[in-house]
Amino acid sequence: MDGLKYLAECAGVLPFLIVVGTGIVILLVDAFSPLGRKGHPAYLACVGTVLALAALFRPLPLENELFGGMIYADAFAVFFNAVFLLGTLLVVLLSVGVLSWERIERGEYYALLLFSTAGMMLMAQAANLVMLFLGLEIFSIAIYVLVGMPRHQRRANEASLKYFLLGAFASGFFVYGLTFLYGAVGSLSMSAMAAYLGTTQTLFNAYLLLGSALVLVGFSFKIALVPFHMWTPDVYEGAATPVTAYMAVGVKAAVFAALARVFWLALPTIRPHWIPVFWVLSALTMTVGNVMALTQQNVKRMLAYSSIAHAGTILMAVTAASDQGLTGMLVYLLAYTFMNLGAFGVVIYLQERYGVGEALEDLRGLGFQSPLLGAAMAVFLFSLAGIPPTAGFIAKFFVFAAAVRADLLWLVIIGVLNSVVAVYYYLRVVVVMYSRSAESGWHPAISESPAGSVAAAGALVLALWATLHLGIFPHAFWEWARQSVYVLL
Amino acid sequence: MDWIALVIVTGIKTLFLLLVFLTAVAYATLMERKVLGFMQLRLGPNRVGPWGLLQPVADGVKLLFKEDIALPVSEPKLYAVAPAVTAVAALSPFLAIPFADRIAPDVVTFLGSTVDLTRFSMNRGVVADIPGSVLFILAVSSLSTYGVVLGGWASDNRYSLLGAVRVTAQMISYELALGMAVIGVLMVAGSMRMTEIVEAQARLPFIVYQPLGFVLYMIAAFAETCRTPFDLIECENELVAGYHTEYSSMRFGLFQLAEYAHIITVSGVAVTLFWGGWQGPWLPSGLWFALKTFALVFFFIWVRATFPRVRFDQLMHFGWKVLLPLSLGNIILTGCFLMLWR
Amino acid sequence: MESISFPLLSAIIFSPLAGVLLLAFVDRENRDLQRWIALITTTVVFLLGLVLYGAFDEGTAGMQFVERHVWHQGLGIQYFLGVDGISLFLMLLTAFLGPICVLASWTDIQERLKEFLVSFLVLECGMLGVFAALDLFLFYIFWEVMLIPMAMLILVWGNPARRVYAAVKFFVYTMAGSVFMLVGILVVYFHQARTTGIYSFDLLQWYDLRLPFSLQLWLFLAFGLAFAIKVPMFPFHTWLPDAHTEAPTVGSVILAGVLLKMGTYGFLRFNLPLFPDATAYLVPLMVVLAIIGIIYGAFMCLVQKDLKRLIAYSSVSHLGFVMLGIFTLNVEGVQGGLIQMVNHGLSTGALFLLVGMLYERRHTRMIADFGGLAKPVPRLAAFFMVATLASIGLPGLNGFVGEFLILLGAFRVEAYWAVLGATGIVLGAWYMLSMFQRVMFGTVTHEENTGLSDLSRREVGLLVPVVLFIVWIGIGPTPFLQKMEPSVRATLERVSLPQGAGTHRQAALWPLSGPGTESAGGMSLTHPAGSK
Amino acid sequence: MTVYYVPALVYMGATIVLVSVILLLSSQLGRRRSTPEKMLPYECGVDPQGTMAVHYPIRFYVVAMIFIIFDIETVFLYPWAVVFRDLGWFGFVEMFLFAVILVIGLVYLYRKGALEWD
Amino acid sequence: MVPLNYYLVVSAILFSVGVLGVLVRRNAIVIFMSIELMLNAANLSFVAFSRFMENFDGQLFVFFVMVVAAAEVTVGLAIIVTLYRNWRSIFVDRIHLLKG
Repeated sequence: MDGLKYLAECAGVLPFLIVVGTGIVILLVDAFSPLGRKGHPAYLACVGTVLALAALFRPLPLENELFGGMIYADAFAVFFNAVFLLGTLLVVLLSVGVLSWERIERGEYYALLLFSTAGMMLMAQAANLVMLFLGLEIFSIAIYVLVGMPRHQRRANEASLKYFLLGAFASGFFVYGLTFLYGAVGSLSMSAMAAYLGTTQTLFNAYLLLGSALVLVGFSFKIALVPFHMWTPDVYEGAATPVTAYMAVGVKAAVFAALARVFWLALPTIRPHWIPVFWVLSALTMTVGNVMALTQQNVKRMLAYSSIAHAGTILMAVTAASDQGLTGMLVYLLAYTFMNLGAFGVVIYLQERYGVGEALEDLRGLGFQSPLLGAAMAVFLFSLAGIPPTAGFIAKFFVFAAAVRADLLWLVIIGVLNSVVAVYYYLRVVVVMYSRSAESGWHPAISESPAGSVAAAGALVLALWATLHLGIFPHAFWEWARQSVYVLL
Repeated sequence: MDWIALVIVTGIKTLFLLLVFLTAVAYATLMERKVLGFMQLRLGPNRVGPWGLLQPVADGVKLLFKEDIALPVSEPKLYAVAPAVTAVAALSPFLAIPFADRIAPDVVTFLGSTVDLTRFSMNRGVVADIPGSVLFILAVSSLSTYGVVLGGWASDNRYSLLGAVRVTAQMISYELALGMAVIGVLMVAGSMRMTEIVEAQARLPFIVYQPLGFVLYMIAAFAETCRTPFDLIECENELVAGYHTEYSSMRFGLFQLAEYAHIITVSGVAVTLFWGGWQGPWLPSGLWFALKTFALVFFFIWVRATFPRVRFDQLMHFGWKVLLPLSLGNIILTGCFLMLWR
Repeated sequence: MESISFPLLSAIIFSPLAGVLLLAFVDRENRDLQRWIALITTTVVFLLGLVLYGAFDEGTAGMQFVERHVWHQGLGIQYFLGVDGISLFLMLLTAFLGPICVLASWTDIQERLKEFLVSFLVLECGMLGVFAALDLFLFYIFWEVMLIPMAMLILVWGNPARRVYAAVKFFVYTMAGSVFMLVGILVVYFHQARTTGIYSFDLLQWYDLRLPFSLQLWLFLAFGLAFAIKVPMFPFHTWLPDAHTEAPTVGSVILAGVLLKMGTYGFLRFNLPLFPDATAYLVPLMVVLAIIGIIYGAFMCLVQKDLKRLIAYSSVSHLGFVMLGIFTLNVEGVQGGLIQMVNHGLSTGALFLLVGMLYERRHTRMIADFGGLAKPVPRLAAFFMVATLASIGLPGLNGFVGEFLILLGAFRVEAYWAVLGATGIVLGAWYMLSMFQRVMFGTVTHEENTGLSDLSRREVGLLVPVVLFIVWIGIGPTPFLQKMEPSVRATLERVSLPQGAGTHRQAALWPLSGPGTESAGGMSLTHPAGSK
Repeated sequence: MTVYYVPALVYMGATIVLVSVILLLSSQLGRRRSTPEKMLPYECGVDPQGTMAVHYPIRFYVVAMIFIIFDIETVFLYPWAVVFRDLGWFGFVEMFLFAVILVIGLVYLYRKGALEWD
Repeated sequence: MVPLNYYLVVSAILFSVGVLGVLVRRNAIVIFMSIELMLNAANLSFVAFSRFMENFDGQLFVFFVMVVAAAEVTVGLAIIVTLYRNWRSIFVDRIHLLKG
């Protein structure tokens, strides 16, 4: 009886279990394969991710809350899990070839990748703030390590230290905020908090505000909202490129999922107090991110600042505080996953094939040297800039639409001005790609890893297809996001 | 009223226990030298008092009068306080070990009012009947590592530092096994309170249920107390005297005191957890406890006379690759048995 | 006209993409085949455009050849195409310039030919789509789609020295305008949803909205910024000379011929009917800017040393005329503006083509490097003459019709507008003729110019149709005007609906109360003086 | 609950007093006669050379890290062990899985050579 | 019984000291210890709230926080050690390869 229920609940988190299990299997396979003949953990990781993706689309259990109110198994979680898993799949594919270039141990790399994905999944389906914290830490800790994996590179060391110290700092704020929420409500279960807030008005209100403020600070660090963004460019630049891509996409999605859950499910009555703060954060983040991105000479660094700016745009959707806003946020995150991974993917592909690609100058002439790659990069960049008919445009459109609808006209105008700034620096990359090359910057392939190239190319094709498909036929995705959002309302 | 009674009762118990404990520590040194001498076919101390019985007193007095060399170290405060930390941490755990059954009537009349001594276990043979006392003992006794590390590090001496680093590695490696070996007992007893664990052994001591647990515990305890065969931190031929190379006078004495106090403490814990504590027929409960503890201390000395010292890599391998998996296995095994036997 | 089941408009718009698809399969080395494919594709587009012209019913003001499919159910986004008398000619102009541009680039573009043709065809698709889209969302997508290939044309095939600067400037300027338009679109969209409950981007439905005045004003500015940059109106014109000068010939032709019309078309299609009160209120501002543009552009032309730059500034001037015509808000002015759009496309297009041909021969565009060209290249000089005169507005050529109508319309509103506008014509004659004289007449001052070869048959072949149209419109504009008239009248009726000007002018110019505020009356508190 | 800790504090206070007294006595009773040789670190009679900052092997750090993880796992084992009988099979299986994961971690460390000392 | 606020004040002081430590100190290990101090401040208020409300969830959460802190310690030490091996320093103001 008890056991059956337990099994059923395990089935409720099947994708999560698959991901964790695959991670463990990879660890063991890696540990037991002889030194000279390493297995192919990438294949395992792919299989695991695809299996988990497939398992996502099983019918949801009738009961939403599993494990005594610790885990939600709802459509919102499914959407985000899909985002994480797709992101992970792409990152795994992109990583195949480049790891040897970065001198990273393979088995651990993929295992950590999967563990951090599991953490993100946990975060998206946490029904209790402690679970949420656990998810946050699982993926954070895995990523601290991933960032530092090229351990012979000084800059990776530095990036890893910075990310670690600031990440742990953010965790401190987050946990301290949780204590006050707990003190105010007497529970950290989201449904209990919502129920309590629904009935009680004033008791411990200061605790609630303080708690949510600290929690917000913790989140802000993780998604690099200005003024909590200082670590981002350094860390993004220092980490191995696939890890950077993964951070930009996965962490952002996970934390935004948590943000939505906390401020919609757990603290619905507190949310209005925070809207002005979101407003300011969003405006600041967009502006600073975009302005700083203007002068960057390193593509990774530029994408780091652009990722800050995108976080600001997504926060605009949160500020809109409506079902359209949340839908827009979901679509944006999905689109961002594809287009950003695509852009990073091109850099990764270049690094793998030619050993260059980070500096803006490395891209000079790419559009002619390798027309398809150049075209793909251009599409991704235009998508990031929000130009139709790409996913980025649709996403930005939904977000702006929701903000206009919520009468955030000035915020939208700030956002619009920022889009123009953003266009400038994305375009700068395109300009460089389509300028005549000095011919000297291009070396022949330095690492021949056929499997790696094929995998990376596959990932790029997938990302390209998704970017365009989402841009031209957004309806299905929009509908999906809209239905996923309903559980929060 | 209760409060006054509690303080008074505790004061009496504390004085008594410290007296007995310090005497036991002092004579443990003598016992070690005597027993080792006996096993190595020599006499051991035999000049001070009959059969050398006053030797510990003489040692103490000598240490007191020795010069306390104030080295020009970079961290003089840490250097000075390290032995005290170790000594306090070694002496303290005993307060949670029940050394006898009831030692006072349930109710006494005191200054004209009736005091219920069963409250807060005042009538029991234990200083503090802390709930979760097993955890308390593990926690406090491992504090002594801090003293060792600080002393070794603050000495500004290479041997001391190496000794301290080694002792840390050794301590933490075996602390895991020690902690896990105890878990089997907790599962059987269903409690973390020493007094309750002892009472749960009224029928059979837990050694019957936990033979593997006891073996694991003893091995880990040898390592924790840095006794042969795991006394690498002070192996003279490598590290002079390890972490206390630079200590002299009573500061050195406190380290010594801590070592023997530690031996007696782990023996007392082993007795409480595995051998029924003060339980036993015919004799008074306190005597049973003392006898059992004495036997285990003897065992410690016996082992020192028997076994050679292991190498450091052997030590670490054994701790991580043998002891830790075994103690995990012990937990699972215990669980299986308990579930099936229920 | 729903009875025409063949999706003619879609066919026209997406034929270029079919060409792109074909090009994708052609071997990179097979250059002639690529050119032929592009030529045939654009010709097919033009032929389809002729079919469109033939089937167009000139008796009605409504949308014709309508195609309407649901694209995105929940958000009310449709795939909604249609043409009326306003967009018809712009589509035709676009389709007409297509093959001409391909021919013009036949020898000009040598490197990265395939990419060039692909960009061009995508651009054509975007331009055609902009004119036919009747769903604002769709419109915006086409609007942005054409941005990228145009920027690429400048960036990759432009003049090496400053093409990056020019391309980025072009891109950022246009983008800046269009994002504001996007916000404007969203505001209208949600205003409609709030007042009527309907989520829709359908332009025809939006026509029936009666937005509050303060909202109209801000929306007019938001849309207007996008269009004004595109036109380009003074003071948003600074990207134009750079873009024109640095672009390859084809880029300049397309830019001048079609892209600039997007702005004026946008004013006519969106700003006027959607925000009639604001239009009425802002007429003085727009007209002043238009007139400044006319005169400023003309004066700038007088001092240019670079032929292309000169023509670019003349575009500023000419488009100023178009704007003036549109904001006269009467049939003559608007029709004149409309026909002037086509005229400008033809004559300036021709001028750019000719300058391009000169550049191909001499690799310079400096006026000072030429002189006396009429002798070595008489045919080129002749065509140049026709184009110049058309640009000036000589009676009998197309420019005259447009400018005359515009001035007529302006005169009917305010006489001095017409006077100022006429100054522009005089100045135009001055700078154009002096340029022509300096380039073509006199003695050959530079040795290199003596040996120039005259126009080839291909070049003649591509110029002749342009000249034919120039003359045709100049002599017999009636069929064109007839087809335009119903639509123009319908548009103007919307502008002059009774509720219009005056009543709401006192309203505050503050948008934050935005879509939610239904009455402008509440806002008038901030400007109590205005209510008198 | 906390009252049980009062005796513990008394006892520990007494030990601290005791230790302090011993140290005080020794410092008062012992003679002090300082010589330069006494002040040097003891290295079996040889004068010490170079810096005292010794670099010891990275393995010590590795051991410390592994310890922290496993030590924290025992934190979960203790409460579980006490209420083990009340939890029934469910609790047992749960902790079994927990232990299995621990063992996997240990096996991984073993295979990766994190526990090797030579 | 000691009032709740006493605990909270102590925990707030601990937390502030931790934050200040992170912001002011330059030694990576000290920064790191300051962060641990922040986590422990959180633990303290968890336990205080838990006792005050006689709701044991809070004490349970402390376990999780401790586990997380331990995991962070592990990873953090590893990172700092690796860093030291390459940089020969653990002072964060001397570690600046990456810059705008």
